[in-house]
Amino acid sequence: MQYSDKVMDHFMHPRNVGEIENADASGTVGNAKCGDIMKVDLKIEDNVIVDIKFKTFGCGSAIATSSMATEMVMGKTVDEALKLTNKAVAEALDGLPAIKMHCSMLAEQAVKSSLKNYFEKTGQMTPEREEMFKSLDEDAHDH
Amino acid sequence: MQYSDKVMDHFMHPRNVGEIENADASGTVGNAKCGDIMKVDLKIEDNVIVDIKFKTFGCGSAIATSSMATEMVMGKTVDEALKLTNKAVAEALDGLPAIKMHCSMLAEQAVKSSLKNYFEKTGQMTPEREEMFKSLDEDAHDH
Amino acid sequence: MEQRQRVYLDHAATTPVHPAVVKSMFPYFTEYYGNPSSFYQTGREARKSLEEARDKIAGIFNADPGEIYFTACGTESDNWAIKGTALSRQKHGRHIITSAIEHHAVLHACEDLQKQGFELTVLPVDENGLVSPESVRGTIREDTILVTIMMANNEIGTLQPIKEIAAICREKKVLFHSDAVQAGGALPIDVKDLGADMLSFSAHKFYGPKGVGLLYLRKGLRIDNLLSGGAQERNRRGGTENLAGIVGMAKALELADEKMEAEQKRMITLRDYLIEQLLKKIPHTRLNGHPEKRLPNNVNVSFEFIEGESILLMLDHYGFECSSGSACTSGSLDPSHVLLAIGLPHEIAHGSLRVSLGQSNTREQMDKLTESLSTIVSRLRDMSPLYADFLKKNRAEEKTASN
Amino acid sequence: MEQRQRVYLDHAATTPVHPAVVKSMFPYFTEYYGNPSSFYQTGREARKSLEEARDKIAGIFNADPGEIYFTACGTESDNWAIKGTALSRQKHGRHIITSAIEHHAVLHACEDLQKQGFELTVLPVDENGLVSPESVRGTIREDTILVTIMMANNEIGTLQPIKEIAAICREKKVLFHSDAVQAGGALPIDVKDLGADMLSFSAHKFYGPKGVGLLYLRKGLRIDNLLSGGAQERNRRGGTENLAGIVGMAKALELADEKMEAEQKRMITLRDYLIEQLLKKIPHTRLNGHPEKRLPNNVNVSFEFIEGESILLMLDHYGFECSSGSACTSGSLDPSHVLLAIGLPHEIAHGSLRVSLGQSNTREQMDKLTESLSTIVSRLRDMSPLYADFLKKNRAEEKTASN
Ligand SMILES: Cc1ncc(COP(=O)(O)O)c(C=O)c1O
Ligand SMILES: Cc1ncc(COP(=O)(O)O)c(C=O)c1O
Repeated sequence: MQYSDKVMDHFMHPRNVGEIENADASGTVGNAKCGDIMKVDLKIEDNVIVDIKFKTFGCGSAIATSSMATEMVMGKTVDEALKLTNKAVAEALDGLPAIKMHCSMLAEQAVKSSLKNYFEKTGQMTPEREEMFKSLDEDAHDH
Repeated sequence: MQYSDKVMDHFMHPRNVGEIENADASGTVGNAKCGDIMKVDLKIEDNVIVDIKFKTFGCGSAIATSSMATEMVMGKTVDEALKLTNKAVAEALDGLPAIKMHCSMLAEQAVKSSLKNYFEKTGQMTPEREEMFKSLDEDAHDH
Repeated sequence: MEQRQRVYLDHAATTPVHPAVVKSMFPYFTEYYGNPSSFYQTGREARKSLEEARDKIAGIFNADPGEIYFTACGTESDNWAIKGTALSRQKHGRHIITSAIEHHAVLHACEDLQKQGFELTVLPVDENGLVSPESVRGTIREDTILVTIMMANNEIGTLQPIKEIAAICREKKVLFHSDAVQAGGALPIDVKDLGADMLSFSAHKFYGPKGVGLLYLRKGLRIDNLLSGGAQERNRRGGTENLAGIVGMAKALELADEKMEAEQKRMITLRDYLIEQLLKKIPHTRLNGHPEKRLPNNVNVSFEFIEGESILLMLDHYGFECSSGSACTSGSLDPSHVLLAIGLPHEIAHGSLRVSLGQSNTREQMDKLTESLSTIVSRLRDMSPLYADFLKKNRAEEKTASN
Repeated sequence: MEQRQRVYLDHAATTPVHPAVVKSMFPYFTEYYGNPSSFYQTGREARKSLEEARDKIAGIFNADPGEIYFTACGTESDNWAIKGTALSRQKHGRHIITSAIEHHAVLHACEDLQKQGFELTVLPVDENGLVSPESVRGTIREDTILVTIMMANNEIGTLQPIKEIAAICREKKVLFHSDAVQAGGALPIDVKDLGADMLSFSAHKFYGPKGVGLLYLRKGLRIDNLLSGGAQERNRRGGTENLAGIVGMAKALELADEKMEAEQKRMITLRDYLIEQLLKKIPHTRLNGHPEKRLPNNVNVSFEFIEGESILLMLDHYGFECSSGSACTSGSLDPSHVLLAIGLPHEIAHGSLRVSLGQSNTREQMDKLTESLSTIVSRLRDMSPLYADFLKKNRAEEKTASN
């Protein structure tokens, strides 16, 4: 198993690590039993993600995908951010070892989970948006 | 498996190879199926072995033990010759590999078989001598 | 990745081959290449070297040469001992006893038999990883045919009371096998004193080559073959002998034996120093495995709130090569069965690190490792939501306490 | 014993390791010593070399890398294929078909299964050692789970019609394994063209190291493990990989493949020359095995009236290292089961000699060998009571005829 240079870079120098005080929304996925937990905090203004931070307990690729996923949605509107896919995260990292693909899944879900929290908190949940979260509960404990 | 120098010497330069025309007695033991046949011819004067020849189909130690056994009884009286043991043959050769001990047995039996033939032909078989041949029939096909 | 001086700290996984061992093997590739079963000179020379290696090894273990059977690895030895015993004894019974912390070579061999209708009892261990001899005694039944308990655990280093267990098995007339792969070359082994019926070893764990091992099989004991074929190994293990490997294994064991006492002392000193430093300098760290009854070269610690692979990855980046207690790297998400067996919660088991020391390691390296680990652990904790939760909880408690 | 130049003529037993192969293995003992399962740099380097070796071998056999499983030897590959298939398929049936001339690694593995309740059909061969594909077809039953027929015989060199047998097995939906140990490196092998489900190989038969082999397992095929343990070889063969050996095997196969055509031609020329000379210069000599469908390097002859070990011993004395068809040297008194299977009477089988040629052998050596054999055979015949009988009988017949 060999990580790409991009993965190593995001692992050794992760972007957006931390917590946001008084975050507008946050979401946590994974559990310690499986060895991966990701927590994402959002600061949102006019439905645009103006700040995002993560904390991750997990392997190298869990940390790298957290870093990459947060970078990819930073500055995006919440609806653009909702389109984030684990495939896109993995590709942006120049790929992940096959046995590590679940980590990119987790990163996608951590971001989505925080967005869900945002929509619910702000009363913006629509049936279309609801649709985007369907996979969330099934997969999050499944990886 | 390693043969002693003595075995190699008797194998490469076997003594008493051949046949005796008009032999006074001869004996053959073993069979081709088992991979060993020994034939011993005797020339006997006044119950003394004045000549002995062998022919052997068999492995290196079969040939070496034939050579040694014939050498050991040459010049002996028939009753002295009857005391030849496979152990003595093997020892005279500085030992044989364990899996080759049956060859020394065969050499003993080849000599005895020829002596038996002599005693029978000359009407000299006594109960005591008979006793010495008891093992012959059992073992000869058993090695 | 930037290249730095590598510090190898995973000698339980494998060891470099000692240069003198390589040298001893060398002539057997191109010069003494004969098949030991062959009749002619080149074959006889090979046979002689083979038996000399066997004699040497037997001497070191206080065994008879006829009790040493060469195999391809520890895994083969384990599978042979276990499956061979089971197949040959199945008329007497089909019950096998093992422990929860065995190497997969033992556990999976036992599970293979389970699928074939054998019954398995997996004994638990205490929090230090010890099997209780009395639990072995209590578990042996009329139909028990084999007890297999490892001598030294490969992850947490715990040494089992093998002699006591062997005595119980002998008393109860049950065969006893011990996987001694981690003990070979590291601890003195006297088979007569030990009393086990079968012992597995693997050369690459003691600076010998990979791909060669051995099974000690007590004299008179007959078990079924695993690898049937030619008449090699007195008809009990077919296959042209890996002569270079066998000669190398004998040499490696000889070298290990010669410096056993001194090296053991040196390892224990280094080990205890590292443990002390880690526990002192890195908070929320715990030692896994027995504090004293452990392999001289084994250190296994858990750093709370963080995950093992990320520790390894950073260590690798800094040039330290260690192993983790998480099986994450092997594609499974389960933490090691050994760490769970000693009662670690999943998240702690995930955050474990094994350092297994070797001949080239120094005290200076232990200092550097401790320093790097300090940094790594803080960095990872700073990223960890579990650590954040812990700190919050702590602060809340402090507040409550100060109120 | 006096020392003369040795001429090695037993390449079917084992071969010297090619110097380039030794060179390729060398770095893996002390430098790239990592465990391929390890996570860090030294482990990743090892993994990379392991997979490169697998890719190289797969390329040569036109297989997928995922179809190549590394083992410790041909014997392990045979035992794994046969026992693994049997255990995994026993619900479908318990009937296995093999041939009378298989290597003991196959025969004894089958017999192990017989003891466990499997049923075995051992197909006869014709006087040239050929198995009839139609007899395979006729023997396959509803409950047949495996056919195992070797590609090239190690004693008499006969090449079996493997492609036809494979096609029949595929048609009948029965798994087909072939012991290709003697064919590896000597004949071009394309697994897709061949159509076998499993193939066994052993490195030391093609100038690679002893103690490493492989099993080709067709994609999608699942059989039980023989050596269960760690996750190595995609969970199908436990045990730390013998990396030096595996790299060496790949190198050896690559070298063999590169010069396959030229070397095959050279071997066949040398082989046929030796056969011709022996038959011409030594009376009462017969060739064993198929005259054309035989391994390029195999010569097997019987000299009537004399015994094989004594031939070998004298040859050894003259510096020629060959093998006999008699199993006398292994402690048994039975002649080879292969020679009996082709219908040789015991006494002829006992007088057989196998010469298996190799890279270093020359035409000049063949001349010298023929010369020495002439002398040896006459000397032994002069000592043989069987030859004396034959001559007497002949003289008697001549007399009768001339009367
Ligand atoms: C045809 C055949 N099969 C299997 C084997 C066994 O190979 P190994 O000795 O490498 O286990 C051999 C050689 O000994 C052989 O010639
Ligand atoms: C305790 C134990 N048993 C068995 C094995 C298996 O040894 P090998 O990899 O040589 O087959 C190992 C090492 O991997 C081990 O540590």
